[in-house]
Amino acid sequence: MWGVATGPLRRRAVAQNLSTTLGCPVLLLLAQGYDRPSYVDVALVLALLGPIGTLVFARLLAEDLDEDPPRAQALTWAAAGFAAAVVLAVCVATEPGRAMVKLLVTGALLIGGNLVASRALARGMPTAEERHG
Amino acid sequence: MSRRVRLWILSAGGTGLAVLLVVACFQLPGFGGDQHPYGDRAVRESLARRTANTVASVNFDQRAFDTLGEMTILFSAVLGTVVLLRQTRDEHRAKPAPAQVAVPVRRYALVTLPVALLTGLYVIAHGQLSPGGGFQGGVVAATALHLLYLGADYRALEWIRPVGLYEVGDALSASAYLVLGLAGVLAGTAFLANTLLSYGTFNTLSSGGAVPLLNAAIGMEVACAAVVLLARFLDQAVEIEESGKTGKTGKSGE
Amino acid sequence: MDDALIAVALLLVAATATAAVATRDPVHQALVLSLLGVALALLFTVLQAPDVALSQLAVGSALTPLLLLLSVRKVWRRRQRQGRTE
Amino acid sequence: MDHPNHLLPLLVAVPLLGATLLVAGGRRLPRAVAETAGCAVSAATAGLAIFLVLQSSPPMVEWVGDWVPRDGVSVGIMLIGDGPGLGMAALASLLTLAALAYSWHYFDEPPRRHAGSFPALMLLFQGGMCGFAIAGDLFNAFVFFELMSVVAYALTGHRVEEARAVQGALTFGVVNSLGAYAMLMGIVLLYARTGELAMAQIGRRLDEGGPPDALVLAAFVLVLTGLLVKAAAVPFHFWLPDAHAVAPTPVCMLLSGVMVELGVYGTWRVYGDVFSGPGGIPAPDLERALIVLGALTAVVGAVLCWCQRHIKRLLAYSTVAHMGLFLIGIGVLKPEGDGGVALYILGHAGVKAALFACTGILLDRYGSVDEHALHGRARKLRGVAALFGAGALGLAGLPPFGTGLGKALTEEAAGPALTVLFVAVSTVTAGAVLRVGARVFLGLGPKPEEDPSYEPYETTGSGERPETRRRLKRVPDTMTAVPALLLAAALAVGVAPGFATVVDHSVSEAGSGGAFTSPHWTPAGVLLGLTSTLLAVGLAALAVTHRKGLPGEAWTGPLRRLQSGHIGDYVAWLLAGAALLGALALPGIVAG
Amino acid sequence: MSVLPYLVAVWVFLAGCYGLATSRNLIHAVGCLTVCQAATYVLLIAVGYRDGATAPVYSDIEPASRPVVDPVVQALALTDVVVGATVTALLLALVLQISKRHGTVDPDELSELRG
Repeated sequence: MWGVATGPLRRRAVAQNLSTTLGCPVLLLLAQGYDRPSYVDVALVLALLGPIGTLVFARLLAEDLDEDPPRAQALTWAAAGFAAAVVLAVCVATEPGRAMVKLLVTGALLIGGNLVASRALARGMPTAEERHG
Repeated sequence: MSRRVRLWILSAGGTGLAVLLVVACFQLPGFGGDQHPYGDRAVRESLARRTANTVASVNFDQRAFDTLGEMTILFSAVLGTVVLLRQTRDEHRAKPAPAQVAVPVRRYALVTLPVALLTGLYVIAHGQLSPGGGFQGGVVAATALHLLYLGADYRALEWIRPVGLYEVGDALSASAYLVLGLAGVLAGTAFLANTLLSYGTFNTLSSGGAVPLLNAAIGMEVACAAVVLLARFLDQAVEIEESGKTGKTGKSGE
Repeated sequence: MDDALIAVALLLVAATATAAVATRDPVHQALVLSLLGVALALLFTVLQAPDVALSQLAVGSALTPLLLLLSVRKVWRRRQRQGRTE
Repeated sequence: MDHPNHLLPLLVAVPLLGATLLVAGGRRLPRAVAETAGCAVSAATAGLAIFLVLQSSPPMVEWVGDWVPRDGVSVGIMLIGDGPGLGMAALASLLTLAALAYSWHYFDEPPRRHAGSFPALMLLFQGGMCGFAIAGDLFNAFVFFELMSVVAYALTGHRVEEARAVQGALTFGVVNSLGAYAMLMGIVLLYARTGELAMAQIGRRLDEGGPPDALVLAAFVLVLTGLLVKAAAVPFHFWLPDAHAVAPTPVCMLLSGVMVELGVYGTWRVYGDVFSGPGGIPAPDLERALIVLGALTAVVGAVLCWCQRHIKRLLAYSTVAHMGLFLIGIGVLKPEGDGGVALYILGHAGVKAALFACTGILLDRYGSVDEHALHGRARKLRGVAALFGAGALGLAGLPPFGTGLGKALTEEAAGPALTVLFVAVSTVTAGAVLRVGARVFLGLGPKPEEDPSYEPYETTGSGERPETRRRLKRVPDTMTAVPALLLAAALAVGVAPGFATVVDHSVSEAGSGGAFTSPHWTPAGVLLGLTSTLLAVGLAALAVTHRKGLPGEAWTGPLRRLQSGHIGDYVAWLLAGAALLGALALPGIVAG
Repeated sequence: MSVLPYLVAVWVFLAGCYGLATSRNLIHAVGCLTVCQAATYVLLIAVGYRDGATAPVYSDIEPASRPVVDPVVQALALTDVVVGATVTALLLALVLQISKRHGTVDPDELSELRG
């Protein structure tokens, strides 16, 4: 929250991306804590739309991000790791079946989306070779 | 009037209202209290009509007239935006340059698009069972469509969603909701009455009489409305240029 | 345990809302508003309202920021072109 | 039909269905077919509304979705089909029909594929107003309140090429949305305390809950803030002149004719059903709050109306002034007062819509609504001049007009002190309109010279582009027939024998159920009407002949500077108004 | 604790109004309007909460097995969230047109409607 409110633009964008990456596992833990499997739908939609939100920022703020591309690889990987750990923990807790499939889909979406979004933020929208060329 | 006078009036009005509201908050029944008569009645009625998700039952069965009003607000807001953002005579459409997008992002967009559409439809279909419903599912489906704009470029998006079709879709699904309501009157019972169809068995896809139908109508209406809304905003931001200005349209082609 | 969770979620929402009001630049405000959406979704889930959390997520995470940023782009491009033509 | 109350929801469903089908089909329909379809659906709804009004002697109650209450409680939504509610719905439908007829082939070419968008928006507006008029459920009233507002923002900003139109629409939008959110907070407070959403049940639960406390006061202030923003009471009225100066004329007819009156109607119904019992706000408090706000609104409206050059803003301020009079009429809490206000609203709607129609003709014929620029140029339009003059006299409350009868009844109920205010305000507003009529149509008096030094701070009416594609050489007959019909209707309200008694009877039956007085033309009423008209004519003559502006130009300067067109000011004033409302209604609660 | 949610709702509402009144950019003002809206949702849901209760959705639990929260407020808030977004879009459309016609989005510089 502090990262989004203050500091240069690139730090805010990374903080926004982190907020969705951390929010989804919290929702999963809540679903497990309240013993309500139907709350996983909320986590699924967040896993789906979070990275899309970050892509929106990356896409439309491409120019501003080009000047000083965000360098937050360590933080992103740590968040992705934490999310993976939570998803695995919750999977272990639930018995296999439809719920497990939904959980795996959520986890895959979340981690994939998070990595792609952070790369989009870091490298900006133009394709990689143009950046080096 | 000057900023200082405005700040004075603002602080005076604000503090007066704040005092009133804070005192009222202390008079409110305690947070988490046990006294919810309307809520308990609503749960009883929804279970009687075998709708698993009580919120959907309240939305589409008990207080369906409110949802009719909210749907009409949505419909008129989108119609208003279409009218307000129309292309006036002194503007012309400039074709946006195709944008290049990083390969991983493009792959991610193309993979996530079907999943997102599927999730949207799932949320609409299971509206009267698990958390979700027409409103949420519609927005998710509409956002999924715009992944193409984020993944690819604007022309790809325009190719797969002809705006005119969605405007007609928006209007038709709104009238579908109204016709479902009128069916109640024609059949002799009241407007938006849910007594025509059987309530089916509990916790199945077809339970709850007219609730799934109204849910589907709202879902389609919200999806089309969101697509039309974003289409209008994208047109303004990407395509429509001031013909009056001489400056070139800048490098930021999308 | 529930009360503590609710209190934390409430304070998070209050702080994010104040931050959203305090940031004057629309671009930064769009970022904070998307965070406010996630915070509200958390609060609604803690208050046992998954439907509302779902709709807040659907609207607040992708739709509103996209609209805000498109408006900023349209307004910003006009001023940038005006700046260049004068 | 043995039980017509099942038709109540149709009052809302028919225009909405018409609007959706118009938009769906609007892409292929030629423009004429779209507009005829719009008029047809609007006429059908008006017919349905009038049919239901005639059935409303014992007030009908309809539970949507057949959720009839069991042992006194129900889950569904309640719609009330009584005299005032259905009367307002019928008035809204008739005015929408008149506006649609007036705007026949009126606008320049609509966007290629959206021929049906303007009639559809008008039908949605009508549906929203009818829904609000018959809503018996507080949250349902809020939903239709917001529907009315959203459609009004889109319609006000319809001419996007005009720089003023978009600014006026945004100001209107932001202020009304904030008022709507305040109202929603008030409804939530009431729901938390009583656990009910239907107005009658909330009132009953509040009465069971013992004397009123801070929560009831806060809910009262919040809900009334939303309604008074719509009714343009003083601290909340700033959006109205900005919105009226820019909206297309048919929209102005609707905004001034009936939408603002629905705010007053909402106030009357919410107080009558929810806050009038022992558990609600004590009567003296409400009287003090409404009469103080009403008097302030009337005075500010009248004074600012007098100093305007822009004819549409002048008429807008006269609407604000009349809103003040209506609030006073309701504030006296007497059945005759309510009956008088109902008649006054009906008469005022017809007269004000006709005046706006004539202003629209001026705008399209001469491309300006500035009193000084139009000086003596409209001599050729004999018919329009007669309509404008009749409208101005009607505004003053000349006896045969409905406004005269309504004003007389309300003055009778309001007592001597307020009667002086009534006469003064209607004199000033009617005088201003007569002055404009004299200068524009008859070219009387010297041509007011331009003194650029004086008012850098004023929106003049010049430089407005006509709404039709090019200036109208010949005024189409639809644009003259509609105001004539509206004035005839206003005349009928005053003259038709049984009409006034039926209206008064249904109002007092639905409202506080007081004694049924038979309203008729009392000699005192006629006298008051004549005096205000003569005073108005005198004031206009004085203004036209007198060269240098009018006495009192100096001290209205700061008052006019308040109307700054800046959104931040209006929001600040809205909060200040809410606090003022709370302070006015406080003494009873503290003492009670 | 029993009054904290209501106080937070009031605080967010007043903060949104403060931001709206003192804003120098119309897009920022519309953002503050959405903050005011969020306050109404917080109050709406807080009023319907019941201690130790769960969501009134019976897809995964037995009916009447656990106390449930008030579904009516959730239904009211649910529709309001989506509708609020579209109304914000309408106001943003107006802001776009203002920036096109006035050349600026700073309310102090808008000088058309005065007097």
